[in-house]
Amino acid sequence: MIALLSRDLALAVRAGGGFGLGLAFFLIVVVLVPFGVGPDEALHARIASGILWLGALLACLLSLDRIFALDFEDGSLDLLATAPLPTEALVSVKAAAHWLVTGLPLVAAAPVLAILLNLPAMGYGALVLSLLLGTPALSVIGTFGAALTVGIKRGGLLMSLLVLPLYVPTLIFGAEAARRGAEGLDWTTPMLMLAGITCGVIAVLPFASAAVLRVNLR
Amino acid sequence: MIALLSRDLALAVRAGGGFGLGLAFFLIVVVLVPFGVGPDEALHARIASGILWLGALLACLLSLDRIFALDFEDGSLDLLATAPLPTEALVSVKAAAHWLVTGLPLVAAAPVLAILLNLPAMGYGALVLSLLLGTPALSVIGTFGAALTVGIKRGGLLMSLLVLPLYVPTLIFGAEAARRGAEGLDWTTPMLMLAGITCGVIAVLPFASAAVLRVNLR
Amino acid sequence: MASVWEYANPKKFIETTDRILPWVAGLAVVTLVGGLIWGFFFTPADYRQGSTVKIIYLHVPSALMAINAWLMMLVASLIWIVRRHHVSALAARAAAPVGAVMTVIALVTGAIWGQPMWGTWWAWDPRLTSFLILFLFYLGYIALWQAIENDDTAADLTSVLCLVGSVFAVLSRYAVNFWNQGLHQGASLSMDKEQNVADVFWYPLIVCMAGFVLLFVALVFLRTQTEIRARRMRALLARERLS
Amino acid sequence: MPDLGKYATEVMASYAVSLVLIVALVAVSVWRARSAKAALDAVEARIKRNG
Amino acid sequence: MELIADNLAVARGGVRVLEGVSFRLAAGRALILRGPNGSGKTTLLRTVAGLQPAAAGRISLDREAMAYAGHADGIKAPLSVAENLTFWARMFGQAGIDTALTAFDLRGLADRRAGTLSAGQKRRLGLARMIVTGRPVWVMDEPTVSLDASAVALFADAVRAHLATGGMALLATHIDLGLPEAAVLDVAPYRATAQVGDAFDADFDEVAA
Amino acid sequence: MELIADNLAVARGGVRVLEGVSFRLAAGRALILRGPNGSGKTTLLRTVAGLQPAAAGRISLDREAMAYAGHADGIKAPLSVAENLTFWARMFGQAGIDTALTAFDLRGLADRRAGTLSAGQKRRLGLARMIVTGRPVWVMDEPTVSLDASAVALFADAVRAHLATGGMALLATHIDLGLPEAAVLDVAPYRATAQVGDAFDADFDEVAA
Ligand code: HEM
Ligand SMILES: Nc1ncnc2c1ncn2[C@@H]1O[C@H](COP(=O)(O)OP(=O)(O)OP(=O)(O)O)[C@@H](O)[C@H]1O
Ligand SMILES: Nc1ncnc2c1ncn2[C@@H]1O[C@H](COP(=O)(O)OP(=O)(O)OP(=O)(O)O)[C@@H](O)[C@H]1O
Ligand SMILES: [Mg+2]
Ligand SMILES: [Mg+2]
Repeated sequence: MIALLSRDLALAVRAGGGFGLGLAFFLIVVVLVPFGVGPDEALHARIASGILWLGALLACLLSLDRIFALDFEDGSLDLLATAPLPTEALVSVKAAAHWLVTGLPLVAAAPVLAILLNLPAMGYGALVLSLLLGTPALSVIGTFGAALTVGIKRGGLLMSLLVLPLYVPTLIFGAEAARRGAEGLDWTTPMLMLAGITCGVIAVLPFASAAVLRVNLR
Repeated sequence: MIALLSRDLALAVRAGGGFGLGLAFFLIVVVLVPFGVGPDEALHARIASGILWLGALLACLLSLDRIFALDFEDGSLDLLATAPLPTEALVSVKAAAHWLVTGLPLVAAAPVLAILLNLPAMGYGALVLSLLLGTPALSVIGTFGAALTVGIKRGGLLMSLLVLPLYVPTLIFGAEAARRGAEGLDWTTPMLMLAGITCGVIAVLPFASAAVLRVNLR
Repeated sequence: MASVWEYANPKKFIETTDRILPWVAGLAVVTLVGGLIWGFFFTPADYRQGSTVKIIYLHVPSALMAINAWLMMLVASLIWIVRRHHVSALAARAAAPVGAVMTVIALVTGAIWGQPMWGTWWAWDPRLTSFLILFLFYLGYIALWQAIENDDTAADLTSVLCLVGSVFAVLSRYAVNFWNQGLHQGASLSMDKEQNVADVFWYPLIVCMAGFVLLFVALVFLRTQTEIRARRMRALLARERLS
Repeated sequence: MPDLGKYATEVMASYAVSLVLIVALVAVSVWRARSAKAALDAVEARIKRNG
Repeated sequence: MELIADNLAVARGGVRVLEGVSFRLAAGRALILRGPNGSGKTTLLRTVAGLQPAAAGRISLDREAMAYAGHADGIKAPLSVAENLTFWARMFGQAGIDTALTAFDLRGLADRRAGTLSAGQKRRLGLARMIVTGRPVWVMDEPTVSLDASAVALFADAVRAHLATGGMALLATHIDLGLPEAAVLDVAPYRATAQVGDAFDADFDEVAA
Repeated sequence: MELIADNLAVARGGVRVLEGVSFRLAAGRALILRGPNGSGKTTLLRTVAGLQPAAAGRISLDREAMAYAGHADGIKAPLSVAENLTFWARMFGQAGIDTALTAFDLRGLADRRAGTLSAGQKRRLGLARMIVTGRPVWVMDEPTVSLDASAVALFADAVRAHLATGGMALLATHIDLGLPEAAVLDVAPYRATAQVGDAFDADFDEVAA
């Protein structure tokens, strides 16, 4: 398992696909929003936390198809399936690698990008905490979507379609917690719900992902 | 050229990747925005035109890597490069196919999705017109980005990074025209600029794309 | 009486449904047309909502069927996962587009209704929002069926998606409720119906709902037959190619 | 024809859209059912003929 | 240990391609599958390797015993040759990659990015992976494609060394592998004819019968 | 018409692999390239086909005369066999695909989705593409990989038919192609030794000298 994790991390760094680009996409979404909605700063401050969450979610989503597709195309996935490693472990490692490569850097970058959108100062804590709690769920749910579409050439967009409704609860609670933080309200309830979703998803979804992956590799 | 265009359209329809999914992504971005920024409808109305433009842009962007990558991976692109067809024609056909499969459906869907974001009634005309004028530019610029990154495995995110800054002028004028329309202001100037960009880009960029593609195929 | 599982045999299923389909379809047409005519022509306008109340005869039954279709798909998916009866997987596949169309009808009629009532086509009310999410689930489910060639693989994948999707749909409903408290009517189908909807509206509504249910059943029978035949044909053609 | 008052457009539009969708769904289903049956019968007949 | 395939039927794309295939492979022996294009060799190998379920029949060893090498080599272009091999060795819980490097003459290429190898060099890397799996049954689909004569000889030596330690090898090929001692099974006679396509069709035919 | 390579040097990944390669190929003749793995055959063929520039030397015909078939066949899985071929025929302005289908015995597979073909069937489709290009020079890299004996014979016949109409063929292979009449060129002796890598390096050395 450690071998797999370290290989995936090495590949992400080596192929120039990992951190850098997920982050860059996040940055660019955040930068483009003002061009879209116009230069009103009060407006930016109001939508800042929501846009940051949305940007993080999209950046995650876009990197999902790397989780299995590359390994599928070059035959590694067939070989991994015959390796002495339960499929549940395989999908969990893949999700963990995805989070380390995409989710974690996003969490780290969010406060910096928040400046660009004039997020009120008191909102930073809730924003970072909600992203830290929420992005693992995004990676795990995304791994499920990636496992569903692994055999399909360029399944990327189909996967987005399948994954996005699954992201809704996480997004709602995460963005709600961040927004309440930015408005100086109490954010305990949504944050707890978010944590609950993340725990539940981590505990249960890998079994579904593994089942689906086994079907796809049959 | 017609052979190539009709093959690309057939593949888009056949592989289930074409219309449907670009649209679906657009839909989903629009749907998620309210979850991010909260359920305040007056706020939605203010950011609606900007978000719609941004959503269309992202949906375009995500489908860009299909333009060349599939043909590159299975070797078709090498073979196409030796076919009796100038590279300029090749990239133009590819851009046209991309627009037909992605841009046009987005234009058609935008008014429906505008309902979800409570776009003011008077804004519809400007929105649709600006998208109709702007999306061809997105496809042509995107084809340039795709040509730049064609040799790179999973260049998708790198390509986004390269293309997004190129999209900025189109986005600014397009979103500005749509926003002025929604606010009942005069939108002739940004719309003319947008039309100018599109014409210029269609006239000139295919040469750059072709040059870049030739280098990448060397 | 034979076990119900016997009808899981595709041929048997086609034979049986061929016999009952005309009856179900006929009944569906009669109740649906009857209910709608009753509702449209022979009920008064509401004192508050004016004639828009007539929209209820389309809106509520379609909303009801949108949810029930998904539930039916969930049950069929579970049967496929547990007992691997092909007909149930194909029935789930056949039901999805019907459910999606029902969702669209509920959304569109609701949107049209919203214009006079709330002054807006769309509001991010929890019930409306969760319907939109349900629609997305339908889209994803249908797209996944279409994207996969091998029928058994597709059945396996879509049924897991249906399961996971159901859990997340419920979760979304709670999340959305938490996120926004809405404008929409509460449930009017509760026991104390007098409180919500007067009898004049209530009886034709029941007939319409029965009509929608029957229409759904008829369509699912018909479409399941189609799926079975299409699959059978794929198998035959493939076999023929080999020999 | 009942008097629909000032909401005539809304009510008529709802009925029109819904009926169009339902009729389209039914039509597509029936048409697909017919063609699938015809195609399958043709193939089965051909296979029987060819042994 | 012995690999026994008993009355195996294999299917691809929902269609049976081979039926009634039976063979025994004792420890230390190799079996070469032959048959014209499209006869079902790849499908059979994938089934034996446990990558897809058999349509009928059974296989005596489960997939934990098999190492499979198909047309795709599972090589990661950004990693070096040594890194590629080390990864697989660790996944299969084996220690070193030295034997594998030596067996396929990859020492000189160990630090090269795998993406820059020529077709034959890539193939050698793919084959070297079999050694680091430490699995007893090697299941290989056209292993010597793109190999030159000396590399084919290296391959034959590697297979012999594997057999000598009690391993087994099941190979599909159209060309000569330099393994005259291996038994040969022609799959052409096992071409599927029976009318049962899959479980769904079986359900169908049941009532019709 | 004649294909002349004059003192050709070819490079891959910025490193020269072959140097001083010269050959002539008259109309109606075939030339087979041989050489151990990694000797540079693929690089040479891609250069001749005009897919990459030569590091030095020249080629008498330009790439409008060449049809190239490499390891990847450019087959679109969602399209049928006939659709794949028709597309290429139209791209190259040729009329029918009948000859090509017949030459590689693909008639029976014409309506099959190309994605469901076996390795050898795919390869046959890839080779059939050469016929519909209508180009005089066929440049082919290991064309008979995965082909069974009868398909190799079909291939040899197709090449002979092409030569008979005044075409030329340049082939790289490790195995027998069934074309005894073809000339053979071993590339091993042309292995690059000179230290000049590219224009940049040359500039450098100039000043240093
Ligand atoms: C796009 C907008 C709308 C959507 C998606 C929508 C959706 C729904 C749903 C899901 C139900 C629940 C059916 C059930 O639980 O049995 C429902 C019922 C109902 N809706 Fe809407 N609705 C929309 C707009 C409206 C509007 C504007 C009105 C009128 C003011 C309205 C009036 C009703 C009524 C009276 C019911 C029956 C209540 C019940 O039986 O539970 N809806 N709608
Ligand atoms: N979806 C499908 N429908 C029908 N037939 C299929 C499908 N997929 C594969 N086949 C056929 O199954 C057969 C078995 O293919 P397989 O790849 O096992 O052959 P093979 O013996 O490995 O051939 P080769 O020597 O060319 O590699 C082929 O004839 C192929 O055309
Ligand atoms: N980036 C690179 N740096 C150094 N050497 C490289 C690079 N890319 C390729 N090479 C080497 O160039 C040589 C030529 O490769 P080429 O693919 O032309 O060989 P080939 O004769 O076709 O071999 P095969 O018979 O194995 O297909 C190989 O030795 C390869 O390792
Ligand atoms: Mg094979
Ligand atoms: Mg080569």
